[in-house]
Amino acid sequence: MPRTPITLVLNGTERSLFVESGENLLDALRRGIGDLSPKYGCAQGTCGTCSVQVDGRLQLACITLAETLSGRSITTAGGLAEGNELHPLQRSFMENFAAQCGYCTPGMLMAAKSLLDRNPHPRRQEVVEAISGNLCRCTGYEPIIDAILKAAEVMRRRTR
Amino acid sequence: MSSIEFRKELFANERPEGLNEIGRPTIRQDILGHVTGRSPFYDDHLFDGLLHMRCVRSPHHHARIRSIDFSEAARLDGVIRIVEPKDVPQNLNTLLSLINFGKEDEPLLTPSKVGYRGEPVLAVIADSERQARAAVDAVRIEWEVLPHVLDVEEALAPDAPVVNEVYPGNTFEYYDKYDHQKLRFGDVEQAFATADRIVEGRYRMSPIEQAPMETCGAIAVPETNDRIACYTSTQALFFSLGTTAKLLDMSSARLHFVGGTVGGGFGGKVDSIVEPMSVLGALLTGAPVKFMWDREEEMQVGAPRGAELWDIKDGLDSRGRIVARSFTGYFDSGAYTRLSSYAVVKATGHLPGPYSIPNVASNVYCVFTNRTPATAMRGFGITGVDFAIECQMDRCARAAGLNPIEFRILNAYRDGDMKAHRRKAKNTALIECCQVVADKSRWLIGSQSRSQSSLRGGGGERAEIPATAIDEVGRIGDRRRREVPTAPFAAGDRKQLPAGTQRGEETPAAPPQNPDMLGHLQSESTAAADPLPTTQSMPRLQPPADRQVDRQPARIPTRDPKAPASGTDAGQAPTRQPPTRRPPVRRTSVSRHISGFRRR
Amino acid sequence: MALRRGRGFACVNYPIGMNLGGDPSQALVHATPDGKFMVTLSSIDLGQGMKSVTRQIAAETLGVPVSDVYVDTADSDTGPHCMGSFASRGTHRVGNAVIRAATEARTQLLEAAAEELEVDAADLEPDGEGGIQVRGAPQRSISVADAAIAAQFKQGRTLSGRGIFLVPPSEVDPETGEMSPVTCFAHAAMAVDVEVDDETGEVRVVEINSAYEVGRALNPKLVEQQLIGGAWMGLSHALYETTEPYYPEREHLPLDFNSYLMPGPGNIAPHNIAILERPAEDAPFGGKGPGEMCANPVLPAVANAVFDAVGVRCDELPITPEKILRGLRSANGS
Amino acid sequence: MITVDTYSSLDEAASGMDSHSCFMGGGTLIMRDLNYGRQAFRRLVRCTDPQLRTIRNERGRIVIGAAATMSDVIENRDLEFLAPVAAAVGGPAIRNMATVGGNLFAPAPFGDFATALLALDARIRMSSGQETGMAALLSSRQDSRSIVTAIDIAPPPRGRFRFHKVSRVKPKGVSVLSICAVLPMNGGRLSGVRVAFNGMGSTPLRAPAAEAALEGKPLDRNGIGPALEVVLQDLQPVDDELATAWYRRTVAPVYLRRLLLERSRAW
Repeated sequence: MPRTPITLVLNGTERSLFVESGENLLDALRRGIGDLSPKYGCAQGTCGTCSVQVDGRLQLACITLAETLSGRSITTAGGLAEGNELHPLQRSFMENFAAQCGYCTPGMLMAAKSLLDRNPHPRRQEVVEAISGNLCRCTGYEPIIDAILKAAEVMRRRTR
Repeated sequence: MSSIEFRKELFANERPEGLNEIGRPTIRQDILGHVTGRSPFYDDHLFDGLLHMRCVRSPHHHARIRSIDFSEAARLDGVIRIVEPKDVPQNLNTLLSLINFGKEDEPLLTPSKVGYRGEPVLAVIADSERQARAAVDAVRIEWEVLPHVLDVEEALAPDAPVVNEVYPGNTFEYYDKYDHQKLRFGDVEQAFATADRIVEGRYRMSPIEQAPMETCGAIAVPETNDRIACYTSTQALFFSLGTTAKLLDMSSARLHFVGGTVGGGFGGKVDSIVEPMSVLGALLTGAPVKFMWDREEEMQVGAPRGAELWDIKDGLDSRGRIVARSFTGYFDSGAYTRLSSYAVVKATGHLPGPYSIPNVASNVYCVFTNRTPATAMRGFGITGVDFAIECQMDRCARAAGLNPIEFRILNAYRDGDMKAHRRKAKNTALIECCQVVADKSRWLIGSQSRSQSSLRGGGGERAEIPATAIDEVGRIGDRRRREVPTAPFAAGDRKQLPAGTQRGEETPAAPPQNPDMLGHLQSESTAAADPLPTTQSMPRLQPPADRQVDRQPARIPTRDPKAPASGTDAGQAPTRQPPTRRPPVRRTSVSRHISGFRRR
Repeated sequence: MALRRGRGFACVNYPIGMNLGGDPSQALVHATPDGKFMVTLSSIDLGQGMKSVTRQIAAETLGVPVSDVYVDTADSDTGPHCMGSFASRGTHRVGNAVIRAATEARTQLLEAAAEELEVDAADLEPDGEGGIQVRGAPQRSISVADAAIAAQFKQGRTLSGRGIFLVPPSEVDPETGEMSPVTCFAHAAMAVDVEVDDETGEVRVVEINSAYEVGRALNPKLVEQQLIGGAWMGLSHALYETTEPYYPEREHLPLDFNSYLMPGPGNIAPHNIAILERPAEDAPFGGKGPGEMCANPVLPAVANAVFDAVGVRCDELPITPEKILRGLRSANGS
Repeated sequence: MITVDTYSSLDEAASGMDSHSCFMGGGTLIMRDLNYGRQAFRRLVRCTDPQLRTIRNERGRIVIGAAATMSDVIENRDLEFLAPVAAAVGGPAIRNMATVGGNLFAPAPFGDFATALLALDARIRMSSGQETGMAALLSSRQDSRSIVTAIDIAPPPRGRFRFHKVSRVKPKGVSVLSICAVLPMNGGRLSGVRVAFNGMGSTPLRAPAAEAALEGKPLDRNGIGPALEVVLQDLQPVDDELATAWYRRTVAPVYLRRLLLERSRAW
């Protein structure tokens, strides 16, 4: 099995690893590096549980070819908190009961972060659009939408 | 946006307040793990040298295996082991054998004849998932395709293909006697004959996937001390452990199951297939083995909520009271039993819905067809028939010319009513729910409906068990010999059971085994049964000065358990029974895999 | 072309726990050296909140703050048997087992405290904030931590408890179906307002109004989670989901979430919920599990609303635009 | 066994293609096949040439590099008219990955963007230096070994491009069907109409009979009537997981009418 050495930046830290030919980023992150925050949901690109940012843009790790990522910067939900300081989105999901089984939560947080990175003043419809590629089987989405809107508010207050 | 309100004024006197932690919106214990992506789901345990297991599956609905050639697959790069049916020590099981219900009817890996598309016949263990997939593709199987049956009614025809040889009539067999579950209460035929109008409907629900975001899976890892650890997505840890021990014919003491943090289940993670598969893999290879379903397998070979078909016939009197209701129900179990046999009984206990109807009958069938076996899902045994009942109620309301909410309230069950399964209703609240929704949705109902209460008007005549028509139609095997009608009494046979016939009684919970476990707070139930509680605050612990004395129930804050409580049988409240009154339990045929009780 | 409005109603009850009983759950509770409490279960948290609700039940029963209790789920080496997380049995069965285990531990705790305070244990009560005091004389008190330390390091006493809850198994009469299915039932009623496009058969759910009777909302936010999310799933079952779109024919089977349809965040409707609480006598603090029944009234209520809107009875789930359109066509004779 | 060959120039990539190769754009569909072990190729060929991703205005025509993503399209001012189409592809993550070139090869129910390009009469530039039309590309796309390098379109007259996607799941769901129409007007009458459907056959399809029926007609209820009568002639929908052919045939004229009249509010 051909293996390719790659070096990428994961949540701000340079990491080097070997990836198998054809391996997807999800497997590389989880088994190659040990960042377990992106989850396997379908390996089809249809559910969003493996959402990560590549160079600041939302992508699905399960359909991203790992060996193409040398030199790229990856952000996962595992890197959202700074030490013990949770990201406002994480705090908002906690306080607003926006997770039940928690399996979609890391991907959902990355989708939400990708929205707020570009748009600190999202309207509800924009939040709906932003999480539309991320499925949740437990919550009915509404608590998630509310939590993202509340986090945006907190973040706006903080930067003021 | 959505809103939520608490209607605290309703049933307020049954609900003592003054609790510290109960009723608080405390944040979830697991939430920090969820938002940091660090909650330990089964697949979040990493093992060096993890092997991957995948199944070779039938492409046919119904077929016999003529030959299998896996020589090429076995030679492929990274392939460690081909697992065959003969590698499974006890390769026949039925899930509910753990409570001794039903016959062994399903192999873990099928050796000779498959009953559904996707049925596993062989497994491959390889270094990587990709290699396992390649090996699966390289297995050559010669099939003899057999005629199949996919429709529940066609499956009951005398000449239908036999789906599962263990049940040659294509139905589960109840109590070694009937090919269906019966419910008989009163005399529906007589009541239909005198009813003002008859309303009939036929309702169907197609199979539904539980679709948890985390697919089913397990990782089995050889531990020291000759044990196997199994990290699993199961919804039922010991159920899966017991099933694994049984199929692999190994002591449960050698199994260490770890789970408890699961990415959604909705009923689809009870079936206990991934656990024995992965443990078998670990036993055969001595290495950690993962067996998980990809999303396609989760969708199509993971058991769905099965399809249901219901025929309902109602008789109404001139005032809009339902005087008789008859059901014929079919649960499409797919090729094997799994849990559908249980759903049929659960559904039967649920009939005729939350209504007080003096004459009820049903025949419900667990039918085998050549499709993916069905299993539990959220609302198991109830969701489908509730759909049928409530659509039927809408039809009836329109036939009776009544507002649909008023029609429900008119027919609603109340405290003290006798239900069709011959137990009294208690703690009911259907009427209040209807009234509150009428308010919230501004759906006008009349003052008559508005003044009704679950607490009043039940019992009395409505608590009586009527004389009941019964029959012995549908004995096991009859349908293979000739066409037998499926609906209750359609074959004409009838016998009479006298009014008041009741063979058992309410089965309350077993009391605490030790007075120290007897709840100071469970006097909640005192208030629940007592319409006039003497204290509004929560009675507090009255711990014993002398623990020997405390074995007397008198110290427990309660009222006389034999006192009647507003037409209900709440006097049998289990938590207030003295330990000596523990009801006898017949312990026949206890499963050694999990203590269970024979139900056949 | 017209968008036609309609409203439908449905109400249900739901049995709590495994049908016919025979489904025990056990719990173990023990104190750490300084009087925090561990609850050990083999029960599963699927997202329904097993860990959280049993934690609150244990804290309430023990009389200590919830922050001093931790629930450990699902290790078969340490957690005693539980039948599993299904049949709405978690809160009822496991909750009761936890009450019993926590009650036994509490009894030990109060006896240890009584020995330290030189009073009768019967006169003591925990204050819910980490202290134990003499009833009516709160100045005479000891912290749970000190009582626990004294018990375990001075008195030689464990602060632990065992609990099991079992509705014993019962049988069914084959001739009449007589049985004791369960000991308590939850209830719900619902009105759904829809808008149906009579040219395409598309259904939009406009609003849901519901009432759910849950015995007691042990944690109102967890109940809310179940009801909002469960009603979403009911909506999904009503209008979207099936693994076999041409049932009973097995053709065109969905294999992914592109073709296995579920409502997206743009399909959700406002859901106004009223929660009613009529405690069940044998349920933990009266609480009934709302996790399954929350989905059930949605399916028929939507079907009835569609009929109200366009006069088409969709008696086969899911209610697809196609079924509605075919119904409309056959009604029009075209 | 899969190998991945990455080239920095298009020429190299093109010469690297052989009968066992597959060119990978955004990978949103190829990776899925790869994950499920059902790829029909042994080599994946990639090209990192940044030229391939540019969107530029060439003398009034717009040339979209094949590797431009849906997000690139949405963010490009020259392509405002195509933004609603690109925004209807997948969710945000997919749009950051899926490429314009890839969409040309996406089987039904995907291919909404390709449908728009069909309606816009796009010219497809190939690595061989040849140019081809959309219809020709779609009919031979399975065996194409040449690499699509860019898509060349003439922007439609302002406000004369319309798109509607019928999807049950909102806001992100795959198409039951979708319709794109270019509706130029000349003196109050339609002239040079192009209408294309997705989900009404194995590839995106033009509806020439409907186009002809619209030619010279005013864009009103009477004017479009004949087109609605004949639109099904050119469509070959099939049953699939999402809907039957019957349903698609029944609603296609309805949605076409609504698309054509959407701004006149005639419906």
